Amino acid sequence: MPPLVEIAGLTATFDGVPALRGVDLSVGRGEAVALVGESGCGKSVTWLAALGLLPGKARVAGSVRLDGQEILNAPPATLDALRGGRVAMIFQDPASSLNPVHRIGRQITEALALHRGLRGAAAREEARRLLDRVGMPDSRRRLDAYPHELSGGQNQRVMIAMALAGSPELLVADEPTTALDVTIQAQILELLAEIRRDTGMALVLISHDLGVVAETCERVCVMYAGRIVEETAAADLFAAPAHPYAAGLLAALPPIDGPRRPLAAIPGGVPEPWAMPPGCPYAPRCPRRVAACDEAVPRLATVAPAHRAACIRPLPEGAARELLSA
Amino acid sequence: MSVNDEPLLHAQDLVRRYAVRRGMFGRPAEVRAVDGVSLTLRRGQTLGLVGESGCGKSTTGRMVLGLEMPDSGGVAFRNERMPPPGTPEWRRLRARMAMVYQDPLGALDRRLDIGVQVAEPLEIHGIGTRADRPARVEALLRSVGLRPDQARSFPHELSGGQRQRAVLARALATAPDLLVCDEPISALDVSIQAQVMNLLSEVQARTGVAMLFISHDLRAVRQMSHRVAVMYLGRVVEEGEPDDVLRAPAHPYAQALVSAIPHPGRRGGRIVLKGDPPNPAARPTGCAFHPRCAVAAAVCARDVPALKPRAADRRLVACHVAQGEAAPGAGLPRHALEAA
Amino acid sequence: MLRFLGLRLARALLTMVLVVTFAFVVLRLSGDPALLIMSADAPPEAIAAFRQAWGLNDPIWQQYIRYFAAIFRGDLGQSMRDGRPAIELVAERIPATLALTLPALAMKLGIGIPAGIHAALHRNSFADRAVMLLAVAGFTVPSFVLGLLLVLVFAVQLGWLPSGGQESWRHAVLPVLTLGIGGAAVLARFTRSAMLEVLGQPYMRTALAKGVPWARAVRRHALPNAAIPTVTIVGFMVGSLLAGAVVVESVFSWPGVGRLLVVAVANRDLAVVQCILLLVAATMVSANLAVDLLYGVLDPRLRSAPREATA
Amino acid sequence: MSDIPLGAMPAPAVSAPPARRQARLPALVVLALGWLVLMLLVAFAADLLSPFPYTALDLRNRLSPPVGMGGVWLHPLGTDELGRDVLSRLITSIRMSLLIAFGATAISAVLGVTLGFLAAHFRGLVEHAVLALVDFQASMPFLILALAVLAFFGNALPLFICLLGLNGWERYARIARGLAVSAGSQGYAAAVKGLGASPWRVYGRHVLPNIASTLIVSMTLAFPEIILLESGLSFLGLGVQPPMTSLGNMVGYGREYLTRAPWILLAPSSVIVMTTLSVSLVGDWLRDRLDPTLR
Repeated sequence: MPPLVEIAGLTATFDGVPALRGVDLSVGRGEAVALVGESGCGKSVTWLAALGLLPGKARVAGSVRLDGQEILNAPPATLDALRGGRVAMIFQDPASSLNPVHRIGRQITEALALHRGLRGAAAREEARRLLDRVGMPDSRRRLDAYPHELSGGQNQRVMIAMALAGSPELLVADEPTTALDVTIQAQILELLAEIRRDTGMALVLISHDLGVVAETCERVCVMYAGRIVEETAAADLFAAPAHPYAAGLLAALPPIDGPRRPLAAIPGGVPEPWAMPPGCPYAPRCPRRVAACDEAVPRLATVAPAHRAACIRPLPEGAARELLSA
Repeated sequence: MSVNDEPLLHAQDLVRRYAVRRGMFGRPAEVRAVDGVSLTLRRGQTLGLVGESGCGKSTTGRMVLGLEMPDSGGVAFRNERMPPPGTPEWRRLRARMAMVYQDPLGALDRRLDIGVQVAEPLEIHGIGTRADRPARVEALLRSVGLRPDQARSFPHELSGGQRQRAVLARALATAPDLLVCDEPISALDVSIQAQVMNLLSEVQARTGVAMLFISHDLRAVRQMSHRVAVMYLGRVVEEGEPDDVLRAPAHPYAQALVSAIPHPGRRGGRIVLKGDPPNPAARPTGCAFHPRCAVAAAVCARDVPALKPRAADRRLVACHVAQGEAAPGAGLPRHALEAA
Repeated sequence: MLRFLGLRLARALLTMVLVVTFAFVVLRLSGDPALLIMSADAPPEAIAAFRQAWGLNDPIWQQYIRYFAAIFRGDLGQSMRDGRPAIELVAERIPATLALTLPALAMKLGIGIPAGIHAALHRNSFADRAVMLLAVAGFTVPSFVLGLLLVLVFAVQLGWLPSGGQESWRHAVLPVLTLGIGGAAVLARFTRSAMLEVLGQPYMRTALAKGVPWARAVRRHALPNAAIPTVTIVGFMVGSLLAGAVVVESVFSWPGVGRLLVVAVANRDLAVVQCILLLVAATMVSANLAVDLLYGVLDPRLRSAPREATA
Repeated sequence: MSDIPLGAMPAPAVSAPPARRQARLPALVVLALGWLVLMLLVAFAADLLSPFPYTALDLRNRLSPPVGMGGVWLHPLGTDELGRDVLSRLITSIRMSLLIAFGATAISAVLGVTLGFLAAHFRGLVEHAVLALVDFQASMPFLILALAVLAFFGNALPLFICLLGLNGWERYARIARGLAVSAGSQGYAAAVKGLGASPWRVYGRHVLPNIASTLIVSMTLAFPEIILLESGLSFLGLGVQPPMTSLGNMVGYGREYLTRAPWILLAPSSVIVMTTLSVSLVGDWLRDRLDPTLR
């Protein structure tokens, strides 16, 4: 049975500057996969490219299959049908992602009309039910509210309701809680988990916060400079990361308990897209760097069962633990 | 670093009110951004101020620095009252305290190179001579991990982390006694955040500067602070040692805040608050947290709890239930819980 | 909502008062009105009589009050040249001016807005660059140069259209074209930048992510948002319906309000000038008021209080 | 409009972006700059360049066409109804029009920026007063105000320049105030104030230089407006008064002879159009390079 979504060799360039350098990723039916990385690593661009949401001047190549059917650069009619219908997306800043001059109800019923042919009172009633479903207090009155009359958390709930309108098989959440306070973030993450349990919908969570990802996703892909550098089950990644970058990210995270010591910060910064180092892009910052690292860009190879990493000297099982606790 | 018990700075019952117009044409409502906050800063020590957006932590930071005058209450720096902003004494005092900003690019002048901007405080306060200033600047840049040759680069040519280092170098130019950092790392990437946090700790160890570290990220506050104060809607609701507050938070809001921290290796068992933080212009009666509190009792909706040491472990907490003055209720009826 | 209207109405009235005061003060500052109106060599007694008749010897503030009262009564003084009430003279000319400016306004809206939208939707295409170049030309070529060129080509060289006067509709074609082309260019450029701004907004991407086809997303989501800034410049164009054609009316010797103003200024016929000044101010102020009301309708953010933006 | 999607902004530029980013000067802009330099040269060296004194009559070859249309080299651009050499008059007119345009732009910029800074610094009542004035100025078509003042005060050149200086000052005031306020509230100006700098140092050393580039760009956008306004008024016979001559009143006087001697008004008209076009093109190019925020 082919995975729900299969991305292979996806590349995207803007004015000759590559943002994605060959991404391979698959999402199983009902699975929760995380895409983690620092700003500029291409985690959002991956899914915007897959769904054809990039601005006109982006050059996108490679393959994106939904249920085996190729959708990359598909004709607009096909894309319109599957966007919101089979694959829905929500974004980081809820306040600016909603049309400021349309009421909330109208923005939800628009999706209902497109994908479930609901009109008028039936659509409005279904929109109210969706708002209840996403935990919006006093949903009837909120149908007629405008986005600027709601808080960040409430606007994000509206976005989720809009996404559920087409009862999609996959929800892509692009940093859904980054702009929210930590207690509201907890509410939204809880809501997403609930929805997955009820509808069996697959989830792709894009985030820069390892903690957020750890709790909500089964599998994690770590991205660096436009490429996936490690892909494994969430538990394995946090216990024993194979790629030095993933280990570095974990060590840089301030611990929540235990003695307080200086953090193992990763030196230097992310290389610029137009000034990439020759071989492995992480080499200049990597403590395990050897001459061979600069020869070629390492491929995503299996280092353990269901555990892949793009490094010619991945961390052995035990090594990661002491690197983390050192 | 001698930690004399004489506090460097003491702020007592600070209150700051803003008249905020509700919408383009609504009647102006009064918002109490800070409603009676007291705190003490000691040389070589860091006080962490944590809370969500709108809790008044940034306003408190600006009042501690004297950038804003409190409507009531006062700030004493080395036992002298903080002079009103703009006066000559106030300008002289700027040499003794400095601020690190959330957006380093915004705090730097786009048209001047880093060397000139780091030297500016030296010129303003007449420190050193024209001859030895370049050497001082080089030392300052080196002390924050920047290369001397980067003195000639402009802010937009540096990365986020390097810009923050430049802001810090400028702040340290007059060897201040107090450093107020308002969300210094939230605009940076995870790996760069770690670099800046390490740098701030090194600087404190080396110079003994007192620090007020303001952030919404409890993990960062724990990493940096010797004492931590949790704020909610303009008031401090709990204060204590970071490890104690994190391991066993006393105030219900602090408990929710700690349990909401997303952390690898933690699976579920989280307290999820209902509704949104209330509207500061329509502040709930009594304890401002009672509409969202799971153990709220009747008294909580009536009397404002004072921040005082708890009998058991001297932990400062502002909560009738946590102080044992009231039996934990089952939270107030549903409608009270719904946000304004 | 009421307070919103009240505020805008107060501002409109304040502007009118400012204009009236401006006219009153400037009139007094420009030397003794008596000497200006009567020729300098008129006998002293005549001047004294004139001063008395116009109450120029009373204290200044009394003249100011009487001046205001006169305006309310619509008595804006007589034209110095032919003694007829200024307001009558001006009112006669209004239909002629509107006969030019209204069709020109229609042309500006009819051409400018669609061209701007089309250019924004097909960014960097040939159409986009053409609209931009035309817009810069429209923005920089003075109306009288454009008018004279049109006369040179269509009236002199080809002889299709008359070069001046107001006898038939054919006389109006060139002036309307002159007004229309310039205005359409400016509006196209403005609409284009407003559309580009809106097309870059995140909610447009949300619409696509929702499955809304591009054409409908533009119509339903982009246009209503781009309309808000565009209303301002359209309001200004409507406001200058009376004032907009001063130069063009002179080029085509079209007997409108603009032509009258130029003649009045040349002859320093102060009453007529004042009257036109107040009339134009009134139209501008009411147009701005209408724009403010339209803002309230188009942009809900102005109507209701935002969720408290916490400090 | 940000061309790179919001989610994936590239990491801040550590090394300089590739040379491709600094597009070389587009051809149109080079031409425009060339024309403007020519105009400035003509303006400065007017007396040396013009073959005849601009008021010299030469009734013998009155209304002779330009050299291209059968005219004589003595008067390359032909002569007007009084036999005055069109080229000489054109050169002097260019100087007059540019003088007026530069003078008026300078006045409106200085006036606007000072009022903008006053509003930003003193806030409160001063700010409301300035904003009310800005509102008043923006709500009145300037041409009508100018005509009214000209009617009342008659027409002297200094007054005319000051009057034109009143056009567009509200634009500078709005920009200066906006930038000063934003810089002051959370920007670099507040940071420098926090270092103990005096207000003079904050404005002089930091706010003004940063605003200068935005102001220069907006000047290039306002410059054509003033040229159009001056030539319009002069065309109506209400601007520059004879014996002085400007591009506008040359066109005005040339109008009677539109059919018989179109070159009298075509020469100044084309100069007006070329100059305003060039300034706009340079202005647009400058704005995109210096400060894309200014629409």
